[in-house]
Amino acid sequence: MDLNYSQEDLGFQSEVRAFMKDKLPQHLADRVRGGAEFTKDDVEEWHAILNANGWLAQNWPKEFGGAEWNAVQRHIFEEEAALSNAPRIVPFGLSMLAPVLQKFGSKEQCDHWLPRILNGDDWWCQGYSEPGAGSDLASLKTRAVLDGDHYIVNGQKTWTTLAQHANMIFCLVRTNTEVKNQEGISFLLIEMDTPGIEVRPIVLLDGGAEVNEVWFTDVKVPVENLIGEQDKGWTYAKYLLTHERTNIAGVGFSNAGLEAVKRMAKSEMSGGRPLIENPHFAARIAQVEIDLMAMSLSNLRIVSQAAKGGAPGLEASMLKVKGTIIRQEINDLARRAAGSYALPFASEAVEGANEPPFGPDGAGPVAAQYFNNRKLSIFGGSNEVQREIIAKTTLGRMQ
Amino acid sequence: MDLNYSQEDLGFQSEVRAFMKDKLPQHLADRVRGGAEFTKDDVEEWHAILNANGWLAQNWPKEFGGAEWNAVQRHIFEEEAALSNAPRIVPFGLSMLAPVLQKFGSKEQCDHWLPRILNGDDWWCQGYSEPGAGSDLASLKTRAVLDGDHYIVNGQKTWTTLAQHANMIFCLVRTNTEVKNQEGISFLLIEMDTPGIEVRPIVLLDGGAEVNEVWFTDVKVPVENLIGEQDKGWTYAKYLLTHERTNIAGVGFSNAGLEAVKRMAKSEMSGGRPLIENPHFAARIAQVEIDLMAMSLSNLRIVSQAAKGGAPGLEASMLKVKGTIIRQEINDLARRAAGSYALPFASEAVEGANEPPFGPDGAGPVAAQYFNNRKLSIFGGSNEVQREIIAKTTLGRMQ
Amino acid sequence: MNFELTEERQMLQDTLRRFLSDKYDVPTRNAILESDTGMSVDLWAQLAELGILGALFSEDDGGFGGAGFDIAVVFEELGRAGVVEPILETCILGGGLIASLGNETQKGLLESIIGGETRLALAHGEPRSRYDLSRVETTYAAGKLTGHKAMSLGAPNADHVIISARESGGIDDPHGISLFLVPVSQLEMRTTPIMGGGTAADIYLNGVSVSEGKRLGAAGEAFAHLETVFAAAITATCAQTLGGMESATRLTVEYLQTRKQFGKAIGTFQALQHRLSDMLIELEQARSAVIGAAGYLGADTRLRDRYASAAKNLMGRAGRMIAEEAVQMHGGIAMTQEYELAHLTKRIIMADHMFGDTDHHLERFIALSAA
Amino acid sequence: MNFELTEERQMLQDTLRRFLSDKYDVPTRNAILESDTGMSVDLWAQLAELGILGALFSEDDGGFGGAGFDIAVVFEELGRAGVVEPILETCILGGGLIASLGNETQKGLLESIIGGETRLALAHGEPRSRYDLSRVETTYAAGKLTGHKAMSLGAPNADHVIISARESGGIDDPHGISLFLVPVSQLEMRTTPIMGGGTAADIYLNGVSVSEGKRLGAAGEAFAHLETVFAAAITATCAQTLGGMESATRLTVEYLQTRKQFGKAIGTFQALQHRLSDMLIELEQARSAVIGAAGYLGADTRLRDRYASAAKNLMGRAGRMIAEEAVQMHGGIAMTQEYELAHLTKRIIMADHMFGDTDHHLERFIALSAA
Repeated sequence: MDLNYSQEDLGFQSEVRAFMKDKLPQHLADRVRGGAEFTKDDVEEWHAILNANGWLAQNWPKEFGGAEWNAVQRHIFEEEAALSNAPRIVPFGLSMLAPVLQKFGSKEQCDHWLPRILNGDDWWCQGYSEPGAGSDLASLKTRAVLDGDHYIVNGQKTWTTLAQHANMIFCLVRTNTEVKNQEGISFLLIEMDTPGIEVRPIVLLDGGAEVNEVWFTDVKVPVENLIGEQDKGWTYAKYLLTHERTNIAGVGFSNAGLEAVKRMAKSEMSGGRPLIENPHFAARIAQVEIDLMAMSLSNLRIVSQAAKGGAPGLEASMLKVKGTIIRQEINDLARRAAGSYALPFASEAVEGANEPPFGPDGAGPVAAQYFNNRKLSIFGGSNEVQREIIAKTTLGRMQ
Repeated sequence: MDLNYSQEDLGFQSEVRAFMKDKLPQHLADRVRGGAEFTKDDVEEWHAILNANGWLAQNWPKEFGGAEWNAVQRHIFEEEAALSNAPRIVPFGLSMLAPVLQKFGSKEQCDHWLPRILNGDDWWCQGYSEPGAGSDLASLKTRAVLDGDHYIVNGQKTWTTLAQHANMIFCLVRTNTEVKNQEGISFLLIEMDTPGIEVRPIVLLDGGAEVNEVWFTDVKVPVENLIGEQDKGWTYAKYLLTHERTNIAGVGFSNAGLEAVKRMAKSEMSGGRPLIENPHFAARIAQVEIDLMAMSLSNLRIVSQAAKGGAPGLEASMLKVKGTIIRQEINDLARRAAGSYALPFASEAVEGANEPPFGPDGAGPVAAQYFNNRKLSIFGGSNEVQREIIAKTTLGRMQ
Repeated sequence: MNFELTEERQMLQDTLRRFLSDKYDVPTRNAILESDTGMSVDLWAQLAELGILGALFSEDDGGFGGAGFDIAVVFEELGRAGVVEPILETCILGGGLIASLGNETQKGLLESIIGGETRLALAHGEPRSRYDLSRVETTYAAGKLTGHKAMSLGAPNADHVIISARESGGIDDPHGISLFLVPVSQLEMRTTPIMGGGTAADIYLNGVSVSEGKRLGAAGEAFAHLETVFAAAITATCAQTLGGMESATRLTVEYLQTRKQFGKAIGTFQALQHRLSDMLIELEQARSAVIGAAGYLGADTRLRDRYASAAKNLMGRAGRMIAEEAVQMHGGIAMTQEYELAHLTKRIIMADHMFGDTDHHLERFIALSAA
Repeated sequence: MNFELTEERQMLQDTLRRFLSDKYDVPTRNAILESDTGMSVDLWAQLAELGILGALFSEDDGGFGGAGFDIAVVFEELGRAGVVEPILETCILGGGLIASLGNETQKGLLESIIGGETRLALAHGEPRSRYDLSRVETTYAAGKLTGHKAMSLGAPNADHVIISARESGGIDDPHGISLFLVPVSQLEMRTTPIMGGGTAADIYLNGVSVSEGKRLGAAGEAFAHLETVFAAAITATCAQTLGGMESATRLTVEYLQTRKQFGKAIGTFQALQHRLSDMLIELEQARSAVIGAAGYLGADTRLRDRYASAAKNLMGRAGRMIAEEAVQMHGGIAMTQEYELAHLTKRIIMADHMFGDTDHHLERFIALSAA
């Protein structure tokens, strides 16, 4: 056992640090630190910077123009990016659709779509969830009927993140209603400006509008936009879901969040002393930090196993649950630290307005983040679904 | 609303206080405070003192020689008894069997058995649980076959509390195997010295031996010891279970336990100060005390409803769950307070040995009590069963 | 010992519950939330007419209630419906201070408060005071108020703001604090809507001229009165949070009964059943905590504050648990602003940032227990 | 970065696991628990012969291990099997202090320790020191030890006890503490079996004559060495608790798979499944905490102690959770002394009373983080 990075990994870490120092624009880092939401321009700026360095498609094979980093390298990048307050890479095209294209797409599809993802020509969104489906994803109802060289799509997707920015959506649609739920699903690529598509924003409880409903009414989709075989889409969807799980523990976000809490607790006063010296608050911080230290090691264990080719199954579910508990606890600490300055409804003020937020540095977004991050344990396979996987994998079949 | 006792209740409270002061023998109170287990003699001594005052059968109707206290009076007695470190009244004859006899027994049965309970002629134990039955009580297997004017009983009971002291046991037995689980059960009274009965102690994890297995091999029981009708025992058993729930919240025990923790935390030192001034320990105490204050009010609400004739259903289950959580948390605090002096395996030392326990006053039994009281959430309707009742009562029938 | 509401309070509860279920439905509330002022003046007038504001004042002060259980009954109903209007700020804080400290002239305001014509706010907390009641850096000297007041609840909709300022004593000395009743027109403030509805303002006092006649009560003697109205405000907040928790739990029960996944109502899933039962248990704890705070509101200050801090601490914990569990058991739908639970959740959680949070009241309870 | 055991440690683990599963079954252990001495001298000899004791010492000290991961591997296995023999007391505490402080003569003991012929104990804690390492009231003056040592683990079965005593400095001064190696025959002690197996003693030092030659290291300079062996003892205890948690979880999984209620294996009940998954998650957390403590045992003292305290705090919480949930999910059977889980539960919980409990290490972690 050795808890330290190899010389090679340390070299890579220095490289990433230098990159963040030189290339991460200050105005983007400031926005991350301030908890701001990102505009489309922000994201495209950061993606282009990474792409210029060959670091945008981190997990793609080299043949497709990817960096082909191993799990440890990806982990190092994520850790450094979070500590530098780099914006998050938007994953829909890069780490969700691309692996599916590379594994199941035709050569034509790869040649056409993959470079466009790298260059930022397309902004993809994900058409998986539907109203009424929730954790039971396979019960989806959006229909696609083959009509000559087109599918005609009717139905509704929901919780579609950043669909307002997207010009493309990859969708699970039902092409066969005669078979069991998981069968009869197909995987389609659809242009968002096709007639019959309507995007309606969903305002979330924190006031943000990052997710949308996407409605399809007689939308014509060319058959060449089908991935793989008709009715086999569930296989591709499941493949995508396992790839979605990179950085599932969110260690970098938790580290950065905990640092932010400590900063605020050092400047905020309680009973004439800095809040961080209050034994009750200090105990809350310490407890979550101890949990995070352990989870970081768990994450490294799994990362290092994955780097050797082991496939994380059960462990990924455990990291998802513990990771979200820790992140949500940190969000809770942040709102507590801000005291009465957690009260302002700051969503609009944060996104672009000129007025500075109320209260101490960093207090502006804490309440919104607390509420917004309730999603962490709901979306992407709810913690209940993860617990089910963990238990059933461990217990095996019983009567 | 009025959170204070009525004048009448206050008068009763003074009467109970005076009684405890005058009549509770010091040597018994000392044993309670020291966390000692009770001998048969101890219990019989205390029962006799209460009986002499007409206070032993608190919930019995006057016609049977009971005190016929209402719920508020019983609550006051329990509260005062706990604060005075009075021994617990052993409930098997008094508050478990007796209500069943009074409701379903024949006049002959009442006339014979009830006075013997009051006078201490009989020590009853309860033959409900069986190995393999657990929370699924109705799946019991002990058979009773009618043979002339006797039943022949074969089978095994378990978790039989204080059977080692008992000369009588009331039992649920299966008299019909052709019908559904709940039907075909009968309620029998059995003399413990009947040939074919064997009592084997179960040593619990804390070293104590308060529970037993009771084995029946061709045990002859006269038919006149059947309560009510054959095969209808489940009705009587359920009636008993609702009566078992008096003082289900255990507020008195928790109050007394919390006082003991505070006493120890005042004398024990941590970092040169009394432990009770340590902010982390103080926070733990305060949190459980706040929960206990709220639960005491919940308990009073239900008690005062019961005093007016309302039947606690759902609420009793809630009190059971919260009450055991609080008591177990207090047990945990007690073991923490004792520090390394929680280590000695003190079970034998406490029961009768002459050597004083190690460490500070009250430290002797804390570890044993912590382990022993894990039973609170398991026996008497496990907390899982209670949660099921609460949820299903609230949700009603769904498909 | 009696845990039943008096007939009058039962009537008050019925009236208010019926009124709010008729007049304060979700679209109405959402419109209020999106309005510029963040409150409905119409509704305010109707509540006054209905006697809801009067129920929060004693007969001596022109009302017909004012006891702990009156406050608890009214705010529990307001909380159930998620009402965002500044009733607590106007009646409990502002009205409470005027009733206990005002001279005859100042008390003249009470009638128009109860009548719904005047709204008040209190500006007490400061950027560095956190939740410490005695820490006041704002000063009153030579007829001028100087300092910075943080997040004064309801100030943007108030006619007058009561401002605390130090006339003597050290920075956290309970003695030396005075209160001044200042018309809002004299104040420089920066306003904001707050998470969960309602408004607040930071108030910048750059030597605002205020005559001694605007002082409430004797110079430097306000602290005990502040403590008293804070005890009432804590009771009101806890009752309001209890109401929110009741509604959140009701919505969750209904959702579990009707929402299907994998072909079955999700309420049939045992893991959710057990979690629901834990919510129900904490809801009962919360109800008892509010009864404790309300029942001892008129008791001696130590008993009063002990129960008030116990309640606020318990509501902080139980409220968070119920809000988070309700959202989690609902899933995505609870994340949308338009769903009723989102609003209730925000009110439950944000109450933890008013009048001292879970940790603050735990510490206060410890201090009061040691005393 | 590498999370795989070296080949040697893998072999050590396999050997010890096989040995204990053959030789330390439940009836054997129960017989040991009921014996007068509370340990098996036979088993001790076999463990020594197997090289288990040697694995806890460095090559310089005559062993073939002694690093953090050697300790972790050995004690995890001892914990899985619920071994009660005083290996930690003898090798980690006693042996560790002699190895780091002893002169040539004193170090002569190491061979017989590794060979299984000598057992040691440390008597450091006192009735008023709780878990504070620097608080020592026992004195050494004019050749005499005077004081009262509390709950010296393993002392009843030791040949020599290492006793800490103050030669200078204030009552909680890290400087001024010395250690003395005293034959057990010279000591007045009151012994007791401890909950969960093993023994301890209170030691009454009424002016026991001990020559200066019995001192380990320089006068008054023992504190840093005590801290070092305590870090190792914490690592060992955490690893042992981890082993206990693994076995408790394994028993629970098996029970859920086989025990039936209402006609179904109770492992099919969703509420229990979710709770089991929380146990499994905490078990992974615990495993990582032990890896952290072991991996940084040789690092600079702040990093070492930060990970050690983090581990002990986490094991206190996760251990309690797993022990209590395992018992609850088993129901009555887990309450019986003869069932394996009862023993494991007691060892998991009682570990919280050794080398500082959950709260103590939370405070220490806070102090180390602020430093």
